[in-house]
Amino acid sequence: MSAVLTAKGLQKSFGAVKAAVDINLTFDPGTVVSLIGANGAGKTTFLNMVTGYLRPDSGQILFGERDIVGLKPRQITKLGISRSFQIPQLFNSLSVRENLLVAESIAAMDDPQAAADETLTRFELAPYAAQKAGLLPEGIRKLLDVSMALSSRSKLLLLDEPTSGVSADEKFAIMDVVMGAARAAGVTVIFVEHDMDIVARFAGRVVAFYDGGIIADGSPDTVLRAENVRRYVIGEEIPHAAA
Amino acid sequence: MSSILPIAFDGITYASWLFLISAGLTLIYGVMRILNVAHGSLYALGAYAACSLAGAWLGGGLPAAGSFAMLLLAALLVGSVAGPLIERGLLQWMYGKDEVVLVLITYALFLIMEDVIKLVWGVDSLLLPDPYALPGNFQLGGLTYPVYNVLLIALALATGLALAWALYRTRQGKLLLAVIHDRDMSMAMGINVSRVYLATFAVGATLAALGGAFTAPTIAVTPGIGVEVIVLAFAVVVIGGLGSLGGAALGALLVGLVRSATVRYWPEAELFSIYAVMAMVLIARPKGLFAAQEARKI
Amino acid sequence: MRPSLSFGLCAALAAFVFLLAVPASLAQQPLKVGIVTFLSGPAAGPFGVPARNAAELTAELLNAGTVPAPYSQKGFGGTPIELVIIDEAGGPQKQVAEYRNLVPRVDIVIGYISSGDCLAIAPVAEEQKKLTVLFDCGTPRIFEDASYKYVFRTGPTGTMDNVSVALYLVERTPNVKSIAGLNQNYAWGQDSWADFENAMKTLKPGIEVKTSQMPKLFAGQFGAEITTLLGSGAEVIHSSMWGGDLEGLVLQGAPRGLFEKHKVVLSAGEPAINRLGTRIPDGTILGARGPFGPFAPGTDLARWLKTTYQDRYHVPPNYASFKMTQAILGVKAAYEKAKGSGNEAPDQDKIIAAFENLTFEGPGGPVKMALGKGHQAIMDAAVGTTRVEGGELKIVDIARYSADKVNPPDGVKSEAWIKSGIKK
Amino acid sequence: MKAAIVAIAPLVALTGLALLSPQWLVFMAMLALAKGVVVLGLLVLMRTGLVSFGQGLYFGIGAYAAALLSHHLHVADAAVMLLAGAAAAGLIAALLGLLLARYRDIFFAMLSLAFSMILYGVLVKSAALGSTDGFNLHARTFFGVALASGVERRVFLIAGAVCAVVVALLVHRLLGGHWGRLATGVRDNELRVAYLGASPYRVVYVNYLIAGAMAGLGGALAALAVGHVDPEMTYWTTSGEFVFIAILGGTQSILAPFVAASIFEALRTIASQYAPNVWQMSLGLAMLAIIMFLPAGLWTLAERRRRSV
Repeated sequence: MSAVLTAKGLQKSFGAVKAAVDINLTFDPGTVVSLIGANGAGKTTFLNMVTGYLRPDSGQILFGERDIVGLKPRQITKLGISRSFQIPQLFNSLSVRENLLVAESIAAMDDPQAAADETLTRFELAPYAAQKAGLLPEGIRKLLDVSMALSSRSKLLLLDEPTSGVSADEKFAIMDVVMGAARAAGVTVIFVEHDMDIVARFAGRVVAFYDGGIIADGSPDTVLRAENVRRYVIGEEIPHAAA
Repeated sequence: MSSILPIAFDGITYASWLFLISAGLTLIYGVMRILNVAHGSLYALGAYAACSLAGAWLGGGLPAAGSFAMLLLAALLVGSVAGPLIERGLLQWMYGKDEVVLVLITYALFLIMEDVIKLVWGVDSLLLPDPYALPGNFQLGGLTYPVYNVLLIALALATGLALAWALYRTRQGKLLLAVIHDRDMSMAMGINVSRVYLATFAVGATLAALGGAFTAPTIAVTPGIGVEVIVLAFAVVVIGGLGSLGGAALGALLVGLVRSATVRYWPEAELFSIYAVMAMVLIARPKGLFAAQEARKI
Repeated sequence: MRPSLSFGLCAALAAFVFLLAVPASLAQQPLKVGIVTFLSGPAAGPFGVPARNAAELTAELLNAGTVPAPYSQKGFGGTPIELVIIDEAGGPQKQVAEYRNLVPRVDIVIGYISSGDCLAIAPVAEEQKKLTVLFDCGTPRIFEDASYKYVFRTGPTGTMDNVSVALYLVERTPNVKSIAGLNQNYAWGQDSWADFENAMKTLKPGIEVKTSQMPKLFAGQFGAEITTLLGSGAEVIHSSMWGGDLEGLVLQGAPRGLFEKHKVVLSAGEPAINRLGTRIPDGTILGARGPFGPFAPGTDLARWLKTTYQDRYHVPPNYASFKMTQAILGVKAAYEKAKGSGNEAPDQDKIIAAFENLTFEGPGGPVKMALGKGHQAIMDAAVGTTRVEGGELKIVDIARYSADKVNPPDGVKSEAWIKSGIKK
Repeated sequence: MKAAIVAIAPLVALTGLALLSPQWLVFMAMLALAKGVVVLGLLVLMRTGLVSFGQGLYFGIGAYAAALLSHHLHVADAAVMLLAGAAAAGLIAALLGLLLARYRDIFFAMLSLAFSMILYGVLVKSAALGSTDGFNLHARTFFGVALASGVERRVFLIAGAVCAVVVALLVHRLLGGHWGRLATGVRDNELRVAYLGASPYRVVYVNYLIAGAMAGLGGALAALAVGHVDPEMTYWTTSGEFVFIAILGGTQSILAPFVAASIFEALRTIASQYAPNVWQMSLGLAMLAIIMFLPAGLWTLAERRRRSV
């Protein structure tokens, strides 16, 4: 079974700050991988490079067999990589249903209306269907953001802090819905997360970032117990503080 | 070669004038996000006020040199009366509207002020040639120039430096810069936005009126002079980068020099040289010369 | 997107506003004369308002019956006239709209300073079958490119201005070798310069054109242009500027020696006399677009206009005032000729028939409707030179050119006529 | 279907107007119709969040294309002129759009203004086109049928009304469906559009093209109505007028531009007739009042009424 996504020797720096130092990663189909690390460790930079928002200074990103470095976000999305955002990116003046209709229509579904209704049900968004996206509570915005990403029928779904800004008691419920939908769609999931309980519960593999590099990679059990991870990622000196 | 000097001097003179009228426009836009079409009317108001004040001064047989003080006074008067009147009386009710709507509001204001000026001063041109002739002439590259042009350049320089000092060296100025750079943040930090807006608009209006007052002696002050000015000032400000004082200076210089060279070497193109410059600058630098390119964080 | 009930409401609102715009119905008692002239914008001061003033003065004095012979009969043939004045500002598209609104409200339209407006209005006048008299605009294209039944122009074309100043210039300085131009960059400035340049080339073959500067209309500031002219070495500088631009040119050019180093010809300079007075340097050649203002003949009619206008408005009437009065008197002459000794008001066709090829006396002297199949006036031209005497600006060395010397024969286009030798 | 029925009502009304009303009203209605088409195009563009202060460019191109056909090529068919106006403007929009579709906000507005002013400069410099005086045009046939003078404008008004209704229905269809939502998406959040796999650039480009072609059609209609073209049509004040009419009408309905354009024309006429010395001030005050009391345009009125019913 060949990898969905392979990163080879990715380098990226912003002035003096090194945001990616020789990143080499391989993701297998059907897996759920969590990227952890402190703020500025390079997780989002990695997502941004994979989705074409940033161009690596050097290195290769292979989606399947194809090198996607230099492609635009739109082209990468068309190939089958979609993403959600730390701050949900929605069409605020459109209703929830219309947001999904835009997504389904771009994804060229035969019947966007039916597809939108299906997504509404799957993500438990139906009660909000007629509300303007700009007026939704944060948790629902997060869900809508992910549901739009999934509706482009991608093979690889990248989620940037799917539970940030959501109250603690909602987090698991939201992740259950998201992961359920992802599993049903059969996509590979890579998600950035700060909440280690969520990571432990949903990830099959964890990659820990520190200062632009990878300091640990493996099953949740091993990685979350590794000493450097506990020190630099979960460490007491840097408590969970999502910006 | 002998033509280089005159071209440069004419260009710089024109640039000084452009800078005076664009500085206020860019300041108002930077702080208030209003592209003020009525800026041209304030310019015209300054010119008319200057004609009345300096005309009365000279008509009263007072020393001619004092007419320069009258020009300055006219600008300050317009800035401190008309500016706050417009801001308090009209604009403050409109904040928060779309930028395009704000442009239309100032356009309506411009239409109203055109007729107000006509009702007050009539349609005949006003002339104020004495301050222009007073400082005499000098020779440059074999050609005669009025010293007044040098005064105009000095005024623009002094205004620019004073503005830069006020913006970067005083507390109030730094507050303005803070509003220009991040409005939401500065509001959150408790800056009194209403006062900042009032002050900004008054200063901007004074600058427009200053441009008008010191142009008045060189031209015939007629209805419609504000219309001609406003699009020029827009172009300069857009070339320089909206909200940037240095940008306005550079934009004015660029436009002034290009125009003066065009007049000399390719007079047919004078009419659209400035728009060609604007289009080219925007094509090369989509947000103008001095605009900060903000990366969006996602 | 839900066009429904709301449409009805808005349509009703639109209809209501439209109804407001419906012209008041006509009471046929006094003859209603629509007057269109600039009341706002840069052309209001030098032309529009002096023309409106002249219209109001002339109408009032005509109704009072105090205008000298042959216009001493009250109103038009005894019927009083009433003016409906509208603003010419806003461009041809707006003017066509305003004209169409004006037509049902008036019997005759007199107006239009801008050539663009005249060109646009003429075919509409024809379509509306409304007698329309253009009083000031200069472009010869109106009757050269088309012919009209309902449109007349009582002011001479711009061709004559530039041909006459060229003749004057060549007579005064026969050895002139080079010219340069400074004209506003719009149709009037471009046409004036072309006529002058062509006339000079015809009169002095081999004359050198040093530069043709065309600053933007209403730019007001001409520093760079003056620099270029000063450096051009041209003997003569021609300018057809008017209004604020002309005044600015004199204010900015005089201190820099523009008028000392060069012979300056201001083909439409007359209205600036009242504004600038002795600031116009000595030796400047001035035209007045006809025998108007200081060039007016010593007739009773000219004296009447000068004194009554001066008394009321405290400035002398300029050429725009003369031309407006001339237009009203021309219509009066045609109206009364059509009416004859009868008692009945003549219909429009009769007035038109009387107007065609009419010769009438204006405040500037005889006006012959000789071109454009009898619809376009020609007049004598006059050119003079400024001189400051005893603190006053005088026009001296005035030369007069008879109308047929400075206008093409009927049916010949101005441009071709100038290029082919300025001959009958 | 409902839209089609709603569209027929104004068509019938305008046809009635064309046949029965006095000449000056026919003219005003036609001018309002021409401007309405331009403004409707502007609304298509505004759906993507962009406002052009240079629609005068295409208005002028459309008018000059129609007029040049009549004047230089002696094509005097109104239908051909209208098509030519829309096509010429669309062609130029297709070119300039490649560049302009990259720009946003005030920079888009100013760059489009710059292009319209460059055309203005070129036209003013073109002595062969009459410079600022412009030139006259005359349409003598419509689809090959000769028109008697006096009747022609009534025919043009009906033709204009048919054009406007067809265009309005097309726009209604376009904006009512996926494309309209996508354009709104571009206005709200381009990043999301790109990350859904669509190109915001393309959306803006296509809408710009549509707006340009419609402005060209409007320009040709206006040229037919006025019978004269001149560079003023491309001047920034003309473009500003279109933006004002768009704001006046609001963006809620495809009928709004036409109603707003009629009211604007009427307002201006009333002001010039009853206050010739202060018509600019009257217009300015009216504009301020509308912006202040009807913040969402005239449709505020309709909405208020609907709510109160």
